[in-house]
Amino acid sequence: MDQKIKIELYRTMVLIRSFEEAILRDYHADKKPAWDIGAGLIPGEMHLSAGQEPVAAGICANLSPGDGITATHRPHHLAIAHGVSLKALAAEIFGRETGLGKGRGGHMHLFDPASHFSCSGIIAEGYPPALGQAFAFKWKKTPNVIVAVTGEGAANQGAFHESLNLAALWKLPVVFVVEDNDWAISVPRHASTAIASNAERAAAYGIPGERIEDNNVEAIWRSAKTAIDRARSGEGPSLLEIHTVRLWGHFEGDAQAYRDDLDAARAHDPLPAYEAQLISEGFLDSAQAEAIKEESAAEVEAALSFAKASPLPDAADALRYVFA
Amino acid sequence: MDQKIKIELYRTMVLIRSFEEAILRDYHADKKPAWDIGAGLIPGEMHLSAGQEPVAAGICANLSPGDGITATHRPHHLAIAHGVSLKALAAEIFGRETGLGKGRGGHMHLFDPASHFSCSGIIAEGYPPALGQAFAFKWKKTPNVIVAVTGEGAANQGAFHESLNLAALWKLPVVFVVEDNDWAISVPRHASTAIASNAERAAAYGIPGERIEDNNVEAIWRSAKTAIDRARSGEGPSLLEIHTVRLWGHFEGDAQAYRDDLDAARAHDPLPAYEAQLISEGFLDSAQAEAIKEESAAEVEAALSFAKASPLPDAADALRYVFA
Amino acid sequence: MTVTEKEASPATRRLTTSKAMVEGIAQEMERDPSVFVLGEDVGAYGGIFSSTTGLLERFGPSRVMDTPISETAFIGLATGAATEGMRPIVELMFVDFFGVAMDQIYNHMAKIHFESGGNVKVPVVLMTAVGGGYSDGAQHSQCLWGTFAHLPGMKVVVPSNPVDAKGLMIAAIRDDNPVVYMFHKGIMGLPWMAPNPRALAPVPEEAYEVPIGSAAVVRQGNDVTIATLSLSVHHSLDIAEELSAEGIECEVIDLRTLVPLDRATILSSVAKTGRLLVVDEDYQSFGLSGELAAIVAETDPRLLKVPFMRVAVPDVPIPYSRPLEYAVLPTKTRIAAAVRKLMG
Amino acid sequence: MTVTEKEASPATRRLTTSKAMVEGIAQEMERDPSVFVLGEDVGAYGGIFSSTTGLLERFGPSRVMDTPISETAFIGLATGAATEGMRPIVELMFVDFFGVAMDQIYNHMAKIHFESGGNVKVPVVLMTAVGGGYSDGAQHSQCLWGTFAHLPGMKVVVPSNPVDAKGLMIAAIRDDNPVVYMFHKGIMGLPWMAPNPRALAPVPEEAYEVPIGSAAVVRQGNDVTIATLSLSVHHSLDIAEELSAEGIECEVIDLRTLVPLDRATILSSVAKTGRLLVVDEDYQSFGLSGELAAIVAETDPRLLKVPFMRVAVPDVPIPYSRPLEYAVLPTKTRIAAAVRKLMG
Ligand SMILES: Cc1ncc(C[n+]2csc(CCOP(=O)(O)OP(=O)(O)O)c2C)c(N)n1
Ligand SMILES: Cc1ncc(C[n+]2csc(CCOP(=O)(O)OP(=O)(O)O)c2C)c(N)n1
Ligand SMILES: [Mg+2]
Ligand SMILES: [Mg+2]
Repeated sequence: MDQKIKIELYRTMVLIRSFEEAILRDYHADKKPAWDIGAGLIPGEMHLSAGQEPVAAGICANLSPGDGITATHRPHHLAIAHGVSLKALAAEIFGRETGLGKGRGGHMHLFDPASHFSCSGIIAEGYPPALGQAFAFKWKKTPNVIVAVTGEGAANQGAFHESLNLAALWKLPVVFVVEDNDWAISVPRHASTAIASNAERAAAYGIPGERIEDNNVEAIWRSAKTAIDRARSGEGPSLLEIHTVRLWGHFEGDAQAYRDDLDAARAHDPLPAYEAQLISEGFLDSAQAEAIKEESAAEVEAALSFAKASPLPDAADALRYVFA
Repeated sequence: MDQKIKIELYRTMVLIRSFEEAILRDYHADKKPAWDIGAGLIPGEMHLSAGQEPVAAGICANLSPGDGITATHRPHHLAIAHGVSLKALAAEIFGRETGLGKGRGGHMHLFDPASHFSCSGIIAEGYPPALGQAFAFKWKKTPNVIVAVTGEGAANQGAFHESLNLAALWKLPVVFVVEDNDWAISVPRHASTAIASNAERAAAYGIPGERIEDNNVEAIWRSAKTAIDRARSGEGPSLLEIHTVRLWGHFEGDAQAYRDDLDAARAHDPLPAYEAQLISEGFLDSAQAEAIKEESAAEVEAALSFAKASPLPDAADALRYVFA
Repeated sequence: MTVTEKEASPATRRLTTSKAMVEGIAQEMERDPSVFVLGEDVGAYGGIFSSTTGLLERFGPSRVMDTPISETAFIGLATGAATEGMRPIVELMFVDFFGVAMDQIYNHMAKIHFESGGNVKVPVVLMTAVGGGYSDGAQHSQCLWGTFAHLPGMKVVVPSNPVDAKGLMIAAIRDDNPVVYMFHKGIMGLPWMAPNPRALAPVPEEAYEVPIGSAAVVRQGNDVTIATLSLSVHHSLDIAEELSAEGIECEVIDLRTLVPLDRATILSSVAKTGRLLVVDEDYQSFGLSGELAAIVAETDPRLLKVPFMRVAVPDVPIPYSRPLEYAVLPTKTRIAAAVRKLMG
Repeated sequence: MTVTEKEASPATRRLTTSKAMVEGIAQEMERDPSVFVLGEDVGAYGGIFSSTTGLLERFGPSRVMDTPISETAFIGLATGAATEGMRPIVELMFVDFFGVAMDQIYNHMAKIHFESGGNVKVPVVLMTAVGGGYSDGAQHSQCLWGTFAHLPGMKVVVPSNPVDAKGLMIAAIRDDNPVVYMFHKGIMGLPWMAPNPRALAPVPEEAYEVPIGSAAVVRQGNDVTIATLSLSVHHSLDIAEELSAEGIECEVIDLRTLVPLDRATILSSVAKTGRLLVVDEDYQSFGLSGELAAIVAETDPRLLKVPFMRVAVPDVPIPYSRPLEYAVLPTKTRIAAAVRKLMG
């Protein structure tokens, strides 16, 4: 893998982490002393993706203009890696009129038609619309693909099964990705899924399936490339399960009392690990790493400043956009 | 396999066919000259199971008192093989107060709590309640099992997937059976399912899966025995796909213009085939076969006479049974 | 079902409701290559209730697609294709099956436009068969339009005759919003169901729209307003004719669209008659009949000279057995009795 | 969520709504070994909205089960277990998710008793969190009780306070029918949500039932009837107090149960006040508010001295951004304005 790609992967991961840390900070900043989920500049549920950056970076580095991605309730890392405007993303999270959905959607409902990005807060239910985007690409005869992402908890939902079957049957240009972060809120994977690897479920649809261990961004990049190339060339869908890590709570405010793997998880933070790898491989030095972090932080702060300076929607417009 | 079982399998198949032929006759009898689905002594959709007798006979011969079975919109063969009262079944089909559901349910909604028999007209949605019956058996510590049946078309529905996963995870005493009759109404299996055998889907749940070819009642009996014994002994669910044949239309009134396999299907009628086998094996002679057919016909006609002689529900009771 | 259907005579151009619907779809498919049809048995079979007959032959399998029995996947597929500029028509075979795919319908198809702040359009037509009266039991006989109309983001249209069926279909396809198109099996003019004389009527050849959101006063009268839709329009008209002989003149409103609802037509009729009967084949409570009562009551309860009445399914699952089913359906007998009661 | 919750003081026995609910469940689990609980995160987590806190510790994993995210499978499992004599309590984490499992709910859980001609009983409690007001967006903020109440075969209860929460839970568990138990997140008394003073109240220690089907007049008044439920009861009571100072006396009815609905209590209040306001956090059209209008209009429209009013979500998905969300929720401001308008 050439240096350019490696640095790009690293840069994307850093940018995501910067963003999530900034949101984390601002989310909690004004909820004290009595922590109230509905209060503050950013209200509502907040599902952050720290630890899962390698998935987003590794996949999206293989996407071309016109390709799309469909995410879940935990969508920021994928949106950022896919190139969704940081400003419009932040503004949506802050509920502003300048946001991706003019503040109507919120952090689980991000739609960027320009980059064919979307997400859904309902488990596994992002998959079916992704089939339709793939169908439209096929009909338009553009060589584009859709990557549809869910968590490992979602792999037990009916929509998962129906979507894989239909995509395989119609050879739609989709890559199905399962982010296995070991947990579905408080339920560990072994208490929800009858088998150890969802990659084995690919056989149920006659499509390739692969499980990628260790949250390794380069391995993810390589496998995603194979699957995306395959979809792009008309050979149909693949299923990738990526073992990743949820560093923080399911959502903010989650005390994670149920969790016994927190120390282990923190020891597997992919960011310092990849940084160390690139440094030891000689592709990066600490100064460059610092510079990338600073650039990312600056970009993120600019986006958040933009968001905070943007107007809130006008209550008088509350009934708009129900119908086109 | 000993003679007693063979004759019993044959007898069950004959009884089912007698019943379905009698219903076929009465269903169409008074819909002429202008055929009207809602008219006649038996109105509504009518899904008959001719050709699929081996499935019902082979499975149910392995069930013990207290075991249950859950069927689909095409339920008669399973109800009969499971020992549901022919009179109460017929009376329900004729919409009578003496029917299994006092005429409220109809032929797609048959409930016989005594034999733990139930069915549902919604594709694949009979599976989830079957899990609950199995769960209750486990809780009561009775060594009973539930057999849950759907068609091959149903194997692409979300409920199929969720049910197999949950049953496997909780090791519930269920046997999942897919009756593959090649068709889901007009849609052939290859246009609906991404793989050739649903038995392969068992791997997605870490449970045994087997496909039984040729509509062979003895092969079905053997495989069902293995799966039912396994469930009974606490080892959890299995998945059986049984290749069978739909001799008649999806429902009555279906002209089957879409169908190119009708001659082939008719040539695979399992009834004469099994009769010929038993005769050639020396377990049966034509006179015995005739006697069994006559007994079955008599039993069926008695049931239908009972049904027709039974009162229709009183319109004044239309609001009953919404709540217990 | 495929019990043979007669060809419409081109001279008189009388079409059944199903043929009128199909003609509307075909004309839009001709005009706009982004229109396509998918669902269970919509191809070779032509739709269980003949809503797609002939389309496969004419447009081929790339535009008329049989699906697996995977409503969540294929209705979701329609939504996704619509967000990318296509105009899918997706069939849910019976409305009774909505429960296996409702999340895709009301949390996605219906909400994406809003959640995107208007940036994404979702022009899907979700067509579905409704209604009972032929002993199909509790899972295959429901209307459920109240359920769809209650949830924001979908238009809901319910034609009662061939002309509206074609015009509302074309309007639905051209609409940039999700439109739930609910057709009653009993008005399709199917040769294998109890015939309905008004299910065969002259239908204009050219493409035309019946505007979504406008009700039709299908019979004028000064005594009682009957607000109704779908098959019940025909029962109501029959009773109106019958009661006219007794000197009772009913005004019959065919609502045609539930979302958006044509409040003005309802209110001006009630202002004239002072008596309102809602005839609704959906369940009675928490549905259409209540909404119409609310519209009057929030405008002016004094418009009603006598108490409001409704003839609907009295909150009981649809029974299989004929005497029970006909006891709960909004039959002519029940409608006539209600009108007489309204007249005191 | 698990932001630390304070233990209830045993001396005063004031419980939050969530603790009262859990106490009800626990007492029934003690009494009846066939009662069990299943759902997502009901075990170690104790329910996302603390509806099951402590039950796992007390009753163990064979009676308190975390499930996969497979609502169709596990709600169906509850139905099947109930048909075999068990009494499951199954949680749908947010009512907004009903669409992934609605077929199991309304075509199976709700209809099997009827279809079996009364031979099979289905005593399931389906408990689910409802409501918005904390910016959780269009897929996590709905009430949707109108949707459930419209479909026959399920009882629907909606407690607004700790005492009713416990009593209705016990009544629901003991009921031989499916009961949908809808609790508003904003009345649970969660330490991580905007506090509601009435979400903490003295609750009897012993097991007791609040009868399903009876509304409560929670404030007497002669001027305006406010019929409402759930969190809106509190807003309505607050406004009633406020307007009392202006000489306007509101009668506030906490409906508590939607199916069966306590028509008598509503009607006798309206007969007294002549003015009806429905405050409903569900969508406005084709739902609860319409049904209440219908009940009055079909009894006697002249009971209403002035037009009926409703403060509900105006048929728009729940917006994320706070100013928009609070513009569509039934806020105190909107309630007060409506009462004043009713008073002319
Ligand atoms: C159909 C549905 N059921 C339940 C939920 C509530 N819920 C939100 S996130 C979540 C866990 C998801 O786990 P997983 O798919 O592994 O994704 P992760 O949160 O780990 O990224 C659940 C149960 C939901 N949003 N939708
Ligand atoms: C959820 C749902 N979708 C569609 C239908 C309509 N339908 C009834 S039977 C059937 C075909 C079923 O095929 P299969 O599962 O193979 O069973 P078979 O009829 O062959 O016995 C369909 C699509 C339904 N009843 N439920
Ligand atoms: Mg996870
Ligand atoms: Mg089949």
